[in-house]
Amino acid sequence: MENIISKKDLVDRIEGLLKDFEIIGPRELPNKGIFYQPIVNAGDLYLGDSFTVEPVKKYFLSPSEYLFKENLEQGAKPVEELPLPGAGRIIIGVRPCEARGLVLLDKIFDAEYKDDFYTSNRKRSVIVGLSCLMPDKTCFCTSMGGSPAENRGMDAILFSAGDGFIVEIITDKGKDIFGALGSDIGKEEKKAWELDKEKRKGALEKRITAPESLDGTFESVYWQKASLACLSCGICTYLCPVCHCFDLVDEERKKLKCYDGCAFVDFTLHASGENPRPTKKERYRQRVFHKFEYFKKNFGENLCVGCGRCIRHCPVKIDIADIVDKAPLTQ
Amino acid sequence: MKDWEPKIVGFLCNWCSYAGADLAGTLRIEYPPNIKIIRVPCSGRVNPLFVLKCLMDGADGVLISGCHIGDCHYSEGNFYARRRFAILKRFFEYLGIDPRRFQMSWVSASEGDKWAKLIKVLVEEIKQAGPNKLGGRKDG
Amino acid sequence: MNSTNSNIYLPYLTEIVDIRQETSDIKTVRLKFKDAAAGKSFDYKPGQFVELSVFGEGEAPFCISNSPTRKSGIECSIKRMGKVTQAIHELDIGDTVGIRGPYGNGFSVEGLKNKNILFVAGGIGLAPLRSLINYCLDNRDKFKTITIVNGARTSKDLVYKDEYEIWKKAKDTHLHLTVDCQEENWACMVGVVPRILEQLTPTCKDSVAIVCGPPVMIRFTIPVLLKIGFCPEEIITTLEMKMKCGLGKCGRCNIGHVYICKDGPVFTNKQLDELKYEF
Amino acid sequence: MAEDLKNKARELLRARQVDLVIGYKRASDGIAAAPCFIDIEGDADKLIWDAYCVYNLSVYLKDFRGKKIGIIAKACDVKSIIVLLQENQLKREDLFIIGVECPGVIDEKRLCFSDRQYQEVDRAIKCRPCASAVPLLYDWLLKEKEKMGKVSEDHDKYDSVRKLEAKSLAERLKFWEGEFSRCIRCYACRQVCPMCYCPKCVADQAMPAWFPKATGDKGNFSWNVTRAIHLAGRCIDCGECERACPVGIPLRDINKKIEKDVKELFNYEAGLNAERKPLLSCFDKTDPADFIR
Repeated sequence: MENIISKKDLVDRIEGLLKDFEIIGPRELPNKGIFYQPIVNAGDLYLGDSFTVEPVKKYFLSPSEYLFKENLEQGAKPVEELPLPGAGRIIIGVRPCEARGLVLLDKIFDAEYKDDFYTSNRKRSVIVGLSCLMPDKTCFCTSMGGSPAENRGMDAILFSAGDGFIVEIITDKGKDIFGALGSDIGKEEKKAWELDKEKRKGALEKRITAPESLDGTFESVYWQKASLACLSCGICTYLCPVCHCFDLVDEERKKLKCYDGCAFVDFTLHASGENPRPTKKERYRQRVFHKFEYFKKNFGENLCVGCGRCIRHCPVKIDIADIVDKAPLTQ
Repeated sequence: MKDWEPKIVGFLCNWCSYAGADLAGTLRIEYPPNIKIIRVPCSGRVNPLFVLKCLMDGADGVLISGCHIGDCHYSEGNFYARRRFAILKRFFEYLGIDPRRFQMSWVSASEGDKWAKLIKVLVEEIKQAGPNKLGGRKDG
Repeated sequence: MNSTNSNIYLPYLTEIVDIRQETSDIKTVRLKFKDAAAGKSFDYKPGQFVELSVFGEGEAPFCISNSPTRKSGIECSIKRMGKVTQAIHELDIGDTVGIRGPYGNGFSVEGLKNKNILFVAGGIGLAPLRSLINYCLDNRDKFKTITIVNGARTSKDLVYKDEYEIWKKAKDTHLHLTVDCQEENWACMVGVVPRILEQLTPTCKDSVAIVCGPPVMIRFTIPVLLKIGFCPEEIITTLEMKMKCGLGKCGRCNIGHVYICKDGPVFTNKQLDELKYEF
Repeated sequence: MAEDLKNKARELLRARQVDLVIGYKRASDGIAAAPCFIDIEGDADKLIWDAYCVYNLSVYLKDFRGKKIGIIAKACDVKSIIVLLQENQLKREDLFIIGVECPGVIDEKRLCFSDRQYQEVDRAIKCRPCASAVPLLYDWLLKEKEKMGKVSEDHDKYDSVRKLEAKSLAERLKFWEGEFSRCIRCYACRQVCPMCYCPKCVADQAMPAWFPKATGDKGNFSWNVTRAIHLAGRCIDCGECERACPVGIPLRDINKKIEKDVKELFNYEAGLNAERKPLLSCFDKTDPADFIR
C-alpha cells in the first residue's frame, strides 16, 4: 500500500508523534556531516541525498552498552541488572543498506544466545526508510544483492517525489504511522514510481562481482600488498552497518560491551604475548574473509551491504570492494 | 553546598616539599586536612596523566610541589617539570578546566609555614571553584 | 548455559571455597555456587570452560579442571599472566567471583569408549586434561589403558602433584613425568615432551591421543604422534585463543569460519587440517 | 611534471638505492589520491602528484625500519620526518626524500561533507598560512611547473584558537565536552599521526588503565587530552588527525593551542631542525614560572 504525502504532511505527522515517541533521524551538523540524532523539532530533520556518517547500527549495538552494575562494597548485591529499554521509538531516514544490515545482525544477536539488549532495541524500534535518489560514488549495494529502493527490514519507506514523498507501507507498525496520511497513490503515479525505482537501481556507478569463494587466496601475497596502506584504526569497523565485534570491559563498577575492531593491533593479543594475527596482513585479511567468506559459510550471505562508508571515511582511501573484486581467485 | 569539603591530591617531591610538609607537622602548624599527599622522588617524576586521572576520578584540585629551582636533589628534575606543567596549565584552562584546580609550588624542606599558608589558600580557592564535575560525575 | 537469567552476559555468583597453590604462579581455586539451584543445573562436560569474572577487574576464560563426576564444585587452575589473573591470585577464600558458562564443546567422551587413551600435557595444559583423566578413572571400565605423559619446564612447574600417586595406582594407568632439563633429585625422565613420546612410542592401535599445552609443544608433538601411527582424527587438541564473550559473537577467537569458543575449543587434528587457516 | 617523479623513482629502484618508494597513486574513485608502495620499477608509473595528495606518508616509515626507503614528501611531511629524526626514530641515511614544492592541498574533508558535486573546493585550512612551500630537507626536489594559486599569507593561523580563548571558561568546557562526546574512540587520530609510534599506547594499557575504554564523558575527554599532551612540541600541524576524524572534532584547534603556547612560552617550533633537542627533553634557565607559587 502506497500513499503520496507532502513534505508538510510528513513534518506535521512527526511533530505530532514527538509527543509519545522518541524520534531519531539524520541531522546536518554544519561542516561535520550528517549524523543520526534524537529529533527535538521536526524542522531539523535532514532527508536530502547525503548519507549519515555513522550507521543506524549505533542504536542497536551501542558503542558502549551498559550491561550491569557491580557493587564492590561488602554486603551489597555484587551484580545489579538494569531494566531493558522498552519505550517505543521511531528511526526515520534509514537507508536500505542499513536496514538490511540490521537483518544480517539479527542472525548473530537474535539467534543462539539471544542478546537481550539488541533484541529489546529491535522490538521497540519502528524503521522508516528513505530510498536513495543519488547514490554516492562509493556505494555498491547492487553488487551485494541490495538496491537503493529495497525495503528489507523496514516498516515503511519514503521515496522523494517532487517536493513531497511517496511512502510505501510494509508492516503494521508502518501503517500506524503513515496509514491515514496523505492520499492513496493513483495508477499513473504508481507506474511513474515503479519507473523511478528502476532508475534509482541503475544509478549506481560502482559495480563489483562478489567472489564465490576467497578460500584459494588465503596464502597469497595479495593480502600483504592490499593491507600495506592500512593504518589499523577503527573507522571501517565502527562505521560499518554490519560489523559487530565487541569487547567486554569492567570499568568504574560497570560491565560494558564496547565496540572493538579486528584492525586494532591487540584485538587478538593473548596475555602470554602471542598473537595469531600479528601484522596488518592477517588483520586486514581477517576483515575481508569474515565479510566475504566466513559469514557466508555460516549464514549464507555476505556480511557486507555495500554502503561504501568504509571506503568514504577510510583516512587512506582503502577500497574493500576494489580489493575483493581484484582478489586473485584463479591462483 | 556549604558543608562540602574539597578533596585535593598533592604530589610532593620527597626531598623538599614532603620534608617541608613534615616540618609543618612537627611544628604543630594547623592547616586544613583536605590534601592527600602522594610522595614522588621528584616533581619531574609527575606525569601529566597523573594530574588528568586525578581530576577525572574525583579530585577537586591537584597540587604539584617540588624543590626550588636549583635545589633539586637530581639537579634538573624541577626544570623539566616547570616546562611540562607550564604547557599543561594553559592547556587545561583552554579546555575549560578551572585553573585553580591544578596548581604548582616550590616548597623547600625548611618552609613548614609556607606549606601551611599555601594549603590554606589553596583550599579556599578550590572551595570557591566548587565541586569538580569533570568526567560526567553527577555527585559533587 | 545460564538459562535462568536471560541476560547472556550476566554471570552466576560463586564463592571461593578452597585455594591450592600448585606452583609459584599457578593457583587452583574451587568455586561453590551461591545459589544452590543454579549450581545443580550447571552440568558440564570435561574440556568445557567458563568465563570467570573478577568484579571491578575483568573477565577471562578458564577450563574447568575437575571432573563433573566429582561434584566438588567448579575448579579452575589459573596462571598469573595479566590483569584478571593477577586479581584472582590476590583473592582469598570467601570472596565472590562470577562465572559464565559452561562454554565450548568439551571432549566427546563417547568417541573414547573402550579405547586406549594417551594424555599428552605440557605445563598448565594438564588442567583441561585432568578433568577428563579423573572422569575416565571414575568410569574406569569404559576405557582401556590410560597413559599420561606430563611435562613441564622444571619440577616446580608440575601441577596437581598430589594426584600423581592416585593416577599411578589406578588400573592400567601409566604416568610418565618429564622436565625439560636435568635437576638434582629428579628421578623421572628428562627431555621435552615430543622427545619423550618418541622414546615411549605408546601403542597407536585403536587408541586416541589428547594433547594440550603451549602452542610450540602442540606443533612439535603432532608430527611425532603421526609418525607413531596415530591418524589425524585420533589426535585431539584443545586450542587456546583470546576469548571475551564465549558465545561466538565477539569475533576474536575465530579460525576461519569456526568460532573456537562455540565450535571448539576441542578439535581433532583432522578438523584442524581442514581449517588450514592460521592458528 | 609527474613524469620526472616517475623517472626518479625508477632510477632509485633500478640502482637499488632504495628498497621501496612510498608515494601517491590515484584512488579507486578516480579523483582522490591514495598512498602507494612501489618496490618494482614497473609500478612506478602509478605515481601521481597533485593537490589531492593530502596524506602525510611519513606515518608509514615506522613499518619499514632498517630498509632503504624513498619517500615523496611535501614541506609539512618533511617537518614530521625532522621531528622523527630528532627523536631518533629514523636513520637519515636510510631515507631518500623526494621533495615536492607544494602549492597547498585540497580541503578533502570539506570535499567529503560538502555537497557532492565536487565544485571547486578551496585549499585546506592548514595550507593557507603555510609559508614553507619548499621542504626544509630533501635529496631531490620535484620542480612544480605551474604555480597553483598561492593563498594569502596574512591568514592568522591561530585565529580559531584565539576565538576560543576569548570565550568564558564555562563556554569552553561546554564546547569541548560537546565535541568530545561525539568521539567514537576509533583512534584514527592516533593511527594517522606520524608522531604516534608507541608500541603500546597509553589508551591500550590495562595495568594501569589510565582511563576508561568506554565512550563515556570520562573516557572521551581523557583520551583527547592525553593525545594532545603527548604532541606538545612535536606536532607540526599536518592536519591529518582532523581530516581523518569521522565525526569532525576540531583536533587542530587543540594542537594549535599547544603549538601557540609552546611558541610563546619557550620560543620553540616543531620540525625545523633535526639536530635540536626535543622540547620536553631539555629546559632553559629563563623558562617562565609565573604560575608557580
